[in-house]
Amino acid sequence: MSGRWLAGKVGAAVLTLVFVLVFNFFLFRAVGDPTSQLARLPGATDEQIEQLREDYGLDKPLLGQFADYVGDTVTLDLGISQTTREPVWDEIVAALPWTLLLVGTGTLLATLIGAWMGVKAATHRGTRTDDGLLGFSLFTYASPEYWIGIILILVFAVAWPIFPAGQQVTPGVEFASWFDEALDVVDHLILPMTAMTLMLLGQYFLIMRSSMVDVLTEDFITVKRATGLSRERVINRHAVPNALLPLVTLSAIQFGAVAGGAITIETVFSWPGLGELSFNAINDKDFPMLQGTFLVFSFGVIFANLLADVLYFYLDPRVQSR
Amino acid sequence: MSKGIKVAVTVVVALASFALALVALPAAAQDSTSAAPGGAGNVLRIGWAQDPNTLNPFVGQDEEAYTVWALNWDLPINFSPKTLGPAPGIAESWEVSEDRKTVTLTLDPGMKWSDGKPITSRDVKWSLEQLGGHGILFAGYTSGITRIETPDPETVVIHTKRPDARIVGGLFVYVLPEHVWGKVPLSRLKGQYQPKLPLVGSGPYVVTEYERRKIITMERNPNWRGEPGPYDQVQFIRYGNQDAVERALDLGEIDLVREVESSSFARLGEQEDVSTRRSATPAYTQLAFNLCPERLCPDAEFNPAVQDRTVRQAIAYAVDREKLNEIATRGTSFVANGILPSYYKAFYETPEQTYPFDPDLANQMLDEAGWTLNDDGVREKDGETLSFDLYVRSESPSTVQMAKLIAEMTREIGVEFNVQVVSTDKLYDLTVRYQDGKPAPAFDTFIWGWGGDPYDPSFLLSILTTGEIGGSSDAFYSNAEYDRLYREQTGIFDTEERKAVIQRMVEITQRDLPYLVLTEDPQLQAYRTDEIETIEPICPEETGDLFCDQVSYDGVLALRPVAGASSETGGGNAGLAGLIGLVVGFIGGVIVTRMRSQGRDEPLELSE
Amino acid sequence: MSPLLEIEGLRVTHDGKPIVDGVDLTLEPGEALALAGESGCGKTTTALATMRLLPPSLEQSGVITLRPEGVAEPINIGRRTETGMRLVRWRHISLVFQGAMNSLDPVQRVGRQLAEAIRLHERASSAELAARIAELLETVGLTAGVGDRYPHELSGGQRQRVMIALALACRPSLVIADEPTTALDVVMQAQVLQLLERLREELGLALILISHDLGVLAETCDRIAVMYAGRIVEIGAVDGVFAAPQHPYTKLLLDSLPVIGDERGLAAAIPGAPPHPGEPPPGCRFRPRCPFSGDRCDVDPDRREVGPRHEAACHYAPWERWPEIEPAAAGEGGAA
Amino acid sequence: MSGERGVRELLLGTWRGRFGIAVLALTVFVAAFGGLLAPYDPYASSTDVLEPPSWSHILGTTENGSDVFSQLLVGTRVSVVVGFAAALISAVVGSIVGLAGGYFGGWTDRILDAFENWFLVIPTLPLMIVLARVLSPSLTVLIAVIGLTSWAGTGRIVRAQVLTLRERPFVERARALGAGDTYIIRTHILPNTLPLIFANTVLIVAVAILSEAALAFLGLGDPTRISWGTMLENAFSSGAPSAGAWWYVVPPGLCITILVLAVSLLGFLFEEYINPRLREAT
Repeated sequence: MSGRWLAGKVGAAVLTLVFVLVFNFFLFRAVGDPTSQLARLPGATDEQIEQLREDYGLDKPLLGQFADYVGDTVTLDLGISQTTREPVWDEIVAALPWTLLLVGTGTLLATLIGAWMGVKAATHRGTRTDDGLLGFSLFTYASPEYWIGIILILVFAVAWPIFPAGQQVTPGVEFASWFDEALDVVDHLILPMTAMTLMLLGQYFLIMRSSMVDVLTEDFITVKRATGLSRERVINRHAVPNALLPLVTLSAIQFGAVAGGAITIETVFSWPGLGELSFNAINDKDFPMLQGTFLVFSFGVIFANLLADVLYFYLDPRVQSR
Repeated sequence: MSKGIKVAVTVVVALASFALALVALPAAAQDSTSAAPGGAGNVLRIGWAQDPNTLNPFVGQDEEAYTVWALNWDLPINFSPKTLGPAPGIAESWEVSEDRKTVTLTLDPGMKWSDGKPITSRDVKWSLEQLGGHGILFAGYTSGITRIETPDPETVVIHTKRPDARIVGGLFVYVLPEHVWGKVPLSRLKGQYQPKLPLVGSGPYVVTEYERRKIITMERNPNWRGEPGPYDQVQFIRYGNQDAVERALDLGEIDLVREVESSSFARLGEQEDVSTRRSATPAYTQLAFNLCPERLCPDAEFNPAVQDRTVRQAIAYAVDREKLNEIATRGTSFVANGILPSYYKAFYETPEQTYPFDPDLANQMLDEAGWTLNDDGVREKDGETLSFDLYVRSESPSTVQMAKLIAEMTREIGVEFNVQVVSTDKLYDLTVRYQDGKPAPAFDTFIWGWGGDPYDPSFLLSILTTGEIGGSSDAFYSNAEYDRLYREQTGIFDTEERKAVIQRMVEITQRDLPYLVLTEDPQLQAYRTDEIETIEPICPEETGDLFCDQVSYDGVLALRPVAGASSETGGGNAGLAGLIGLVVGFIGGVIVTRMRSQGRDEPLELSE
Repeated sequence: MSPLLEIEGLRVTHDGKPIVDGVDLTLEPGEALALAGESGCGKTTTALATMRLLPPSLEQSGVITLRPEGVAEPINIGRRTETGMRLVRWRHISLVFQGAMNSLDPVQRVGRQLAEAIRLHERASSAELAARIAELLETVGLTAGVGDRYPHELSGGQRQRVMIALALACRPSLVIADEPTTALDVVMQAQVLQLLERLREELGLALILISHDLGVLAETCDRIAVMYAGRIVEIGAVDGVFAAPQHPYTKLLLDSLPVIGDERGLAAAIPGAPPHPGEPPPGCRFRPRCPFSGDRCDVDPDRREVGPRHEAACHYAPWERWPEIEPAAAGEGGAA
Repeated sequence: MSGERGVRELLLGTWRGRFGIAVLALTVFVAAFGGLLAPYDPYASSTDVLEPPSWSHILGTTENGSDVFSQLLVGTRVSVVVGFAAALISAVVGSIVGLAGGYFGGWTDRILDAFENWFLVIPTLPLMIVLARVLSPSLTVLIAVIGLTSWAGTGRIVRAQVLTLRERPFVERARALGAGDTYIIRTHILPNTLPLIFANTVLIVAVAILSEAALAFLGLGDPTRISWGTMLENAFSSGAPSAGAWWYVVPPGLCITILVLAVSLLGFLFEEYINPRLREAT
């Protein structure tokens, strides 16, 4: 039974991916015909345009083009960037670790802090602690993450310059050891990571809080207390694990927002990841690159969703027997 | 656990976290200083917002790439920033034949590439033919060349169709080492070829490290023929956005910013340890009129009154260019007089007709031409009204501002401009519109700009030739005399003689006004005075008011580091250290309070 | 012999408004006391107050004394610290909660939850612990393998048996069972009740059984206390009370007995809704719904002895004979 | 539900409702008349560049010497127009898809559901970026792009609601009496789904406002109009943060935050109103 549940999830993810491929193909085929870019250059001759069409395989019938496209994509050939002339995939591979670092640490921190705050607020419901945490997270929930990023720069890199506000390492520095370099990366990571964390924090907090409030009204909490467990232990051992379950599923919805945040936050902090790659592609109208980053973002989000499902599967015994 | 043990553990944890915080703080702070740039004081750090997308000159198109190439490679004949004339480059000397159709270059036999291989005539021939023939940015310069001969390794003979002054005055094609580039098939050179590092070169510095979107490091070329450069390394550090670049300069992370926003130019100038420099460039911003003649553009869409010369001249008198410069660009630009920027000192002279601000004269001219004011205060004649669309690009706030100011100014003479703010793409589409294979521009007027070649004005002058209609021309101006003079000047090798011809061209355009050139664009630089002693006025020698960093390495070679300046990175890891301390302290604190509160916890909220 | 549990003047208030308004109770060791009444009359609150498990928004006052066997000093529950209370809970008093569905942590295996409770109060090696758990599960009629299951893998009856096993884990002297059978079907109900009765006899437990279902209580308990609007209105031996109820409320509840376990049926039997204990009507709290009320009911009656070990809070008690009433008209008469 | 009175109580009886209504009313007013209230031409530049707040410029000036306050007032319109128009599109598309899927079931439902799923999973901002870049930005494009990428949530909720409504006795009765699909949808399904659509749409407004700002910040806003997002873009790209020009950076972001907060709070309130179970949880 459980195997089928998992297979269903994987199947759905694959189907979504196929959708992405089809969409990507038609969108960029319909509007982003690379020859339309070249044709606007006054110097281009018909011959050159024809050559270009051939290079891009645009002279083939649509179905053939699609087959080519799928084949290329599956073999990780995402085309050549129009600006850097490097294979799009190579650029993405170089940028991906940085995005994963930013998104990973940001999400992790947001989950931990958000969950912790949610627990605090739920166990202090109606008090000033609760109001304060609620107000704070509603504010971060409503404010644009790149704005928070700029404010962070304004405060911690300009008014009180204690953190670098751009790049991932101090440029042009030869480090004595990998540890120094790691420390330097951490130094650069802090502000963008904080922005990412603050962006996600509100939602995680709200989810955790209401989930925790729900769990605390459950009978088993009373029973656990009645067995003589301390308040903290009931919260930590029984209430939190149960309240975390909805957090796992609901946070999957957040992955799309994470991808969006990666783009804006990386732009603000010139963080050399996928987001900045997309931002440059927007400005340079580098369609192969835009297409590639979109594909990778979509894949990442779909994969993360699947991961959340699997995680939920392992966390909640109730699902396993379904 | 007994109470005694708990207390003991609490104390130990608290002490340990406190100690850790103390250790982490200075340790982290120290790490940053020990990790400061290698060879302090001997690195020139230049910051920019964007870096070149590629170092391959066959496909590269960025302005930034030129800056790197110019340090890495010589031209066949260089440009002397000091005298603004030709100077020895790859060629030690050159000779122009009697009929001026053949130029013979003589190379220094001892010259070597940075990898030790000799620089020969084969390199020059290959570069002119391949890079000059196929490089996106370089093809234009070699169009006049018919044949290149290399009788021996030290001699290159260049034959041209017609006399072409650009061979000596502006052959802007880098000479690449054929033994490296010649091995790569052309299709790859024009495709995704990325040159190997170090980038074998002939200039004072060669690229040894290129991390895209991060840093370009150039080191001294051991085989450089001149005085060794003042710096061991030149680094170009990319910051992703202008804001970060300027902040890096503030913090002393970099020594020099090549290009500063006009909005922050004044502010940076007031900064401690920062100095700014404003220099002229071969670029201008113009108000362009649609002059496309009926026979060339039967389907063009515009208000025909725009093709009335008197109207254009009146507009020119009514526009206060000083004021435009003062307000729209906050005085950072230069007021322009005609289509030849004053940057080209060798050829420039203030034209006779400069259209000084004189709205009364403008009104009088229009009155005399029979344009009468209607009820709306706009002049009209024979059913035509002096009401024009004025397109500006939203990406350029300063030109948007100029457009509005112009509209205000010309209201005084009964000429109406409807300012249309559009995207660059949109304006491009309006100007290069085609119908049935013929140009069909759909605009009355617009404001945009052009940038010329650093030491030869031919490109800027070519824009208004009839031949460029369907090419670069966006005013669609056509004047036989102008075209003839343009061809003539390209064949004149003598500067004074050529200057006279160019002057006549300028006067023609000042009379016909296809463009009313508004301002000449500046290059705004900022540098740290505690790192760089001075930026010597070498371009040209006496005044140093030109920007030629892109064309020549002399700009960098003329810089002098401040003695004993350390390239200390501002900020350091102080914040990180503090944060570590804070986190450790916090965790310690939580543990302590938690242990203490074990005894008295409150009942959990439970519902019935 | 002194009573095992003694509750004197228990009051629970929320924002100053009482929810439980002066409850007095005693319970002998090994005795089974039934606590009956409609929903919201304060039964569960009383039970939770006994273990000091009320949410912080509720304040409790009054004296609760517990005298478990083998403990020299009586335990004054009201004056214990929270830590002290944790030692009392489950060791001496345990709880079988209503709603068998949600009384166990859904993400932990049953065995682990049992072990947690035992470990909290006793030192036990893993082997001992496993043996104890197996024994406990067998005691309540389950196989030892149930310990490896998650709650959702068990049926409702099994889960309630696990809860009972959990309640017995530390061999307490008092078990409070709050509506232990509500969520179960009739067959299961009977089994669980039989189990409780058997265990009580075998282990000598005292039991407080809370239910609105008088039928359930009659089978299992020795004594019964009937609560109405935050107070005990009648208390006495089950036989006595069932044979001759001395409070109109009890009388009406008993009259509605045939509708077993059906809350709607019960409510329909006594027209009108019970008042909120915080805002009682003037005089006798039951007066608005009482078909037998008279002039004396303007004054709130005290609980007093109306028979041997039988107390009731009604001015007109002891009732020799209950007047005939038309059940349908009862509500109108009372409300008027 | 006690109709009108309940709604009024809901909106004016809680601080959240009062805050939301007040902010929304003020914003709509400024969106309508902001141009008239602005003390300066928001596009007019001057030589007073990045001046801190003063009596003549209460929120200082931009990198072009324009008045920040005036830009803020005029920029309100784009945020409001895009927010509401895009949410409307999203509501219409989401409702149609949800209604069709839920009501007709079968293959219609399966296909629409797959489509919906796809839109739910796909990262929205990257999708918007791709669409906006390909279509080259303008106000209409922004509205369309945001509206057409954010309807999936509405679709999902409407579908679930319609699925339960379809089985209700009054619908079955109507069908038994021979009522047509359009009739049933119009008289039974839609009226019972509308409150849900409405509450959800209010929340989408918040999403749309944030999306417009993000796209504008990335340079994909309507280039001819000032919005809060383009203000932030201009501030950022002109180096205002480095210049310490907080008066240029803080206000647009704060405006976005407050408006989004207000709209979200109203959305939450409506949700609670429709689904009272939520009232307990939060």
